[in-house]
Amino acid sequence: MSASFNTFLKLLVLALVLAFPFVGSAFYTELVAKGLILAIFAMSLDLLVGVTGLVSFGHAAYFGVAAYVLALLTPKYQAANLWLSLPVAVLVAGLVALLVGFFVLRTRGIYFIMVTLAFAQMAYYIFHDTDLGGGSDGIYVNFKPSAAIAGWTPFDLDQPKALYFFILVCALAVYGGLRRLKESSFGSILQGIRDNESRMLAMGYATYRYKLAAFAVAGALAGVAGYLYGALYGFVTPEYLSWHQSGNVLLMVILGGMGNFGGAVAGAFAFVAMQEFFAAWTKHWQLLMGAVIVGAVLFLPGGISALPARLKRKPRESADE
Amino acid sequence: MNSYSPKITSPGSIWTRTATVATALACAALLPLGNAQAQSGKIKIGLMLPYTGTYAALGNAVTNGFKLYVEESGGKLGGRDIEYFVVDDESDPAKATENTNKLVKRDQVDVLVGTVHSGVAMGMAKVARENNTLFVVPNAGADELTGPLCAPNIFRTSFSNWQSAYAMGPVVYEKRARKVVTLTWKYAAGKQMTDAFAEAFEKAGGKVVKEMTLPFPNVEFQPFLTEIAALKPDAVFVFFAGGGAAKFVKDYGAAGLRASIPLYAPGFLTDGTLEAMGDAGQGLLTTLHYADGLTNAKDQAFRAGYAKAYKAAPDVYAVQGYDAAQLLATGLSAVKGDVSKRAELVKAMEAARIDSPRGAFTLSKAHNPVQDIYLRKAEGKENKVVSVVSKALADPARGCKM
Amino acid sequence: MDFVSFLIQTLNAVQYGLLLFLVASGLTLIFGIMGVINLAHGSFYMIGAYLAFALVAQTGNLFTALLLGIPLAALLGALLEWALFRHLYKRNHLEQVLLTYGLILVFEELRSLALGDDVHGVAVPAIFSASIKLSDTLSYPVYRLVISAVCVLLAIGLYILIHRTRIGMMIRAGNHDRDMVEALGIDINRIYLVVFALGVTLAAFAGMIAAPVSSVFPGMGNQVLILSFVIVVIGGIGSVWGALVAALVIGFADTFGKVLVPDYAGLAVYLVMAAVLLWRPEGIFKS
Amino acid sequence: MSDWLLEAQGLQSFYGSSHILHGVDFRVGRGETVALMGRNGMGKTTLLKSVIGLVTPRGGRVAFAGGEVTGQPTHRIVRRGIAYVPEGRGIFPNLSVSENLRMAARPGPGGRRDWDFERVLATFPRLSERLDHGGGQLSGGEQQMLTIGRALMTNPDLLILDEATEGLAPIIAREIWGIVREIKSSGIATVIVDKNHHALTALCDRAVVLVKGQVVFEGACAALKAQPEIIQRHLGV
Amino acid sequence: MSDALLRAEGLTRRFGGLTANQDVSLSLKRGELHALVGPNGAGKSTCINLLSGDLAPSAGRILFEGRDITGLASHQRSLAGIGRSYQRSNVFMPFSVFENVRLAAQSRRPRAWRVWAKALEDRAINERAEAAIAEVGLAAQRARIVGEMSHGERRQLEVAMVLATDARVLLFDEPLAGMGAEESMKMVELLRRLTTDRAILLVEHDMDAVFAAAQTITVMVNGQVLESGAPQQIRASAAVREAYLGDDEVVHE
Repeated sequence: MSASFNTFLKLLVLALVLAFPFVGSAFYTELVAKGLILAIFAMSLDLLVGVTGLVSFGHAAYFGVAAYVLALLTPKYQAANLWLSLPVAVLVAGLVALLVGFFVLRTRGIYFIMVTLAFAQMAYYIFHDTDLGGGSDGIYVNFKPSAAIAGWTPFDLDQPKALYFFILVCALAVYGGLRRLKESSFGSILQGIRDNESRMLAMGYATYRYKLAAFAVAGALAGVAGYLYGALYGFVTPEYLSWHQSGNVLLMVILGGMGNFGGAVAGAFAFVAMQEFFAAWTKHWQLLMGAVIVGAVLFLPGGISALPARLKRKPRESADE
Repeated sequence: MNSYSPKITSPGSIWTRTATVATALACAALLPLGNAQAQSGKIKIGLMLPYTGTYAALGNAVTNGFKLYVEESGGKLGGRDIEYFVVDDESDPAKATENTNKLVKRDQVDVLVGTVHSGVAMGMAKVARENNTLFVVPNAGADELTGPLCAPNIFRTSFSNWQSAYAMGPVVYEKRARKVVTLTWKYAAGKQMTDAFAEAFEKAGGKVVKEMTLPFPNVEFQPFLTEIAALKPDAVFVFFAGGGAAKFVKDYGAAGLRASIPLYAPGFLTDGTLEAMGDAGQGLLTTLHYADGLTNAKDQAFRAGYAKAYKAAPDVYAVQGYDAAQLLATGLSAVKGDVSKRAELVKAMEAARIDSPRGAFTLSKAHNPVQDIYLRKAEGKENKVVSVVSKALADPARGCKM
Repeated sequence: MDFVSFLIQTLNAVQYGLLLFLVASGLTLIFGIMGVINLAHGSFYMIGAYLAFALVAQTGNLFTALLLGIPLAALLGALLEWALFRHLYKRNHLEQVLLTYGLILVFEELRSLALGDDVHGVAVPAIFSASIKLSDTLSYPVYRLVISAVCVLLAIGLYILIHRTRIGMMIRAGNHDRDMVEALGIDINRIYLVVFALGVTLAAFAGMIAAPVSSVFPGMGNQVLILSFVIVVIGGIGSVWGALVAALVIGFADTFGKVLVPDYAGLAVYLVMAAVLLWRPEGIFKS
Repeated sequence: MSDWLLEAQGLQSFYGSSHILHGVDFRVGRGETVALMGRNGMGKTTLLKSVIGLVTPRGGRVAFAGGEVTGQPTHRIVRRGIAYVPEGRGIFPNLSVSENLRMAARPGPGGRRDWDFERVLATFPRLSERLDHGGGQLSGGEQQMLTIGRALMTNPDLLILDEATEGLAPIIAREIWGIVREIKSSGIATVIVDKNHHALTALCDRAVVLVKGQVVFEGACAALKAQPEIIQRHLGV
Repeated sequence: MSDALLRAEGLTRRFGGLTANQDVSLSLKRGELHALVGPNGAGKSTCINLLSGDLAPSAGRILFEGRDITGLASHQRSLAGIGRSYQRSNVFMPFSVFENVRLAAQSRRPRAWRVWAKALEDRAINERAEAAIAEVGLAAQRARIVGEMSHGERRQLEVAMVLATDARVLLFDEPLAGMGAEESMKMVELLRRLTTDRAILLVEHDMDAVFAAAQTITVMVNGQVLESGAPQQIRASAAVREAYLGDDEVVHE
């Protein structure tokens, strides 16, 4: 019953997000789209933090770089081609991650956390302090990417619903792909590295290579999120690369529960919903946000996805009989 | 981290279930809000300003000024009641379009008012242009807002960066300075200010010998002070604001430079920071479109009213908020509160002559105030007016195609 | 750059480096010795500065303010350790990052509620308000030199505390094996309480004595936070000398970066950090 | 009150979810040397940890020197006069030899100061040659001497030695046994766990044998030696 | 020389001023269980780490099947056919027995990069893992989570993991440590069985086990080889008795 119930739940969620643009207002449709994008972002980080055991505190760099690629590829009075700009943005984000990973993966633990932060800060200052991409004021993407293929346009991203569903498809693809990846040989190697890297080395795995691959893949997927974010809001600023952004996505992953991408999705949505509700409620909403975070750490180890097991530990034991 | 590691062989049903439930709940929770805002007879005004972080004080002052005028008008503009929708923009450009969308798309406000941070204001302008929402800027000085980004629905009641710095050029020249060094944070506002100053100063015949910048929001000025001391210019022109401004002025004084090299700046250097500067700030000359000690009746009434309502002295930000409400009132009165008559409303606003506490001003073609710029001198906690250095100064509105 | 300017810039670099060390010293204790990643460290710095402002406003004297502020900060630290951090020692770094991230928001809002959002200044104490003439145009404020001296004294004091006193031995031992320290009859909880309170006090103290030169403003904690981490990490976690050296390195990178490559000054600090860690992945003085 | 120095009754302890101790009674008299025996995994270490509170028993009570200590934090229990040398030695590798010793120094119950830095060094002359070495740089035997020396610095009434000679070469082990003898003769009560039953029974006054978390034998060591079948059945190869 | 699977010649390793291994030479033959004994700190673990590639020697060279492998990193040596276990159990605690061994087996296959196929569907690897599990006698436990198993079972698992990598040279660092007598017996039995077509280097303190199982014993003291030969030869050596075994009588008394 458990497996079918899960499938049922997943289908329910799917139905809900599919139906949302037809029931919710434009603003909330956009908000759910934002949630989906952040979910992609959080899932990409979860591949590093939850699956491979690499705590990156600079993941926003790849998100931001891809957004900038979109902005720079979009001509001033014309739309960029989706089928060109999306792959390029993702590729660039992945390559930047590959380059950064080449250096940072030589360090471990706390040092790894800090060096990833250092590289992200460098990327931040490159966009913040130079004229590339409009400096601290950011840069506009005045036109949403066009999906035209040789004159034929299958869908128009200027239509909010089309954009929404495009984002949804991306999110589902990333979710499915990452689930599959986790269960592949590659995925089990990553999990082995998370649990005991020295043992993996002793068994003949060149772990550095696998970590680097995971780092680049995570960077590229963060790039997918960054690209979509830039397209959705039409505005790119260096703040996309800031350490707050890196902190927020880490927050989503931990809040949701690590190592299984569904947790990252839940974390992203919980984060968006919390921001929305608290800010609507009071001027001092950050106080509530902070208090919730502190409370979550103290009383909710393991994140949202560990919640029901904690809540109904006893009934579950008897139910399993 | 290992304590979290899920067991590779476990079916993982619990997390999946919860994650799904959580996602579903989050989605579902957002649904009912979709149509929550019913139509009312009130004019909906969206205030998007910083209420947390570095610029919170400025956001509060703008809000107070705006609400003060509305209160003075009996809580109505153009004969209709007002309903406020307030969003904290956190001075975070990354959230600018999204936060603006909250007001424009969720709350469907009739007028958008904001904000302090230029980057955020640019994001707001973009959304306002796309949705053709009436937008009034009560502070952000980015030249673009009434330059390349100008639009019939975008108005500003504050200043352009160009205005406040340009006026300082001739002043410095007249003080017999020929060689000047500029220093500012390396971001757009800083560059616009120092460029405008250089434009005016070099037109007058002086020369900017070095333009120095430091990364925003770094406040370690010592290396620059050492360099200034070595360069020995006739004067220094800077742009800083807030905490950084207070620290710079103190450091400048402590390095002994105040005695030998005069310091000039746009008024943001000394607005709201004089108390923090202490003695170091005394006597500083700055240019701005508002000053303490103005003699016009409007200002006196405004100050009295503000002090009564908020138990505090108003500042330039409060004035700008107040004028934003005045400008709106002019437009709304012309259409008797019917916001659907957009063309008439805009026309009335364009033609408005605002009786501001700063002195009356009109709007340029690009919707930026054409206003007097004062030279002010810091005395005590006030920036006392010295003279009007630029009468009815209009921003050149470069790049505006309106 | 002529030679005199170079010397003065070197002085600037050293002085800035020492100031950074002062801010980072509390972090060295909490992060380096106790192994807790405390993102709220910058908030304690901010709280210290606002305490100095509020207390000077009441008492009119920075020394009295310090006298009152230091115990207050220690009390705050002890309270936080007791209520929150105590539960974090055995958790992983991620949860520490998360909890202290939440605390940043809480402290910033509480500060706003209690003291408002205005920029404030604190007067330099009269006896240190003089300046020393360095060149015909430039002089150096005595108070900055006083801060430098305090920083050096503090570095020495911290070194002695950690490496020469019994409580220092217990702290280091506890960092390695808490249970064994307990089994030797030492109340490790109380030691951690003291160390944490000390770390918070150091951060707040840094904020207090820096207040007269830096002014007091919202968000000031975030500016020093990342830099403090950079310093502790470059220096080698848990090493007081390492933090001191790293702070000086950063001081030089920042000062000369601004002078020589102004367009990339923002990058300079992080370039140095990345370079150091690639050269020595566990910091200059790994312990 | 009883005359026992340490008296534990009916201890029930768990390790995670597995039930390790099933109602163990364990006593040590003043100045007595007790051998705690049993194969691996029978609960010896858990019993010792339960006594000093490093494992919190879910049932039973512990009294030391006439005072109830059940449920108290470890540091408070041991301050009544217990020193614990854990399996694997538990030295602090990041502290020097002399720091390892000095950090633990304290007067014993009633302010007794029989053992101080000098006396410990006199007992372990090898350590005095390496005072400035980091604890991690010592050989296994030296580490064991350091932990015993550190334990003595607390002037205990009871010394607990878990796996006193594990991993040590016989020649070093012999040296350790000599030291244990010396400690015994100084009047400190000891509880010793060790694989070397010959050495242990040659030394102890009383023995307790644990099997699967229960006491299967308690009695004089002489009696145990006289019953080789017990050793064979519960401890033997 | 040709019958030696693994040969170490003149291995020296210095840590700062300390020489942990000095001029150590050993050879491991197929079908031989070679025990490396010596007092704590004699350099046995360093020696194993040098052979497995976890440490690089300061001097000397290592030959595997006649090929110089001194420059290979640990994972390359593992791929070449040298497997090791660690002094402390070094397994993947949250994984099942099967998953642990499967991961080890998978390391022999180049398909590690396949990111699309489900790992659990690779039959060849699964079979190899099952075989290794059966060989060490853990078949009944294959689905258990390692974190919940006993110490002895984990050590068995480690052996299975080494076997799953098809290693021809097995380096075991104190596999009996912390085991009860019965478990030790079973492990010694297992080691004997494994020796038939492999070479095993065993570092161990349990002298009874060493003398019962080993064909060759090498005694190290202070980082150097003191004596190497058949068990009888070692037992008879006065130098070994003096340095290592000591005189047991004082203890027996």
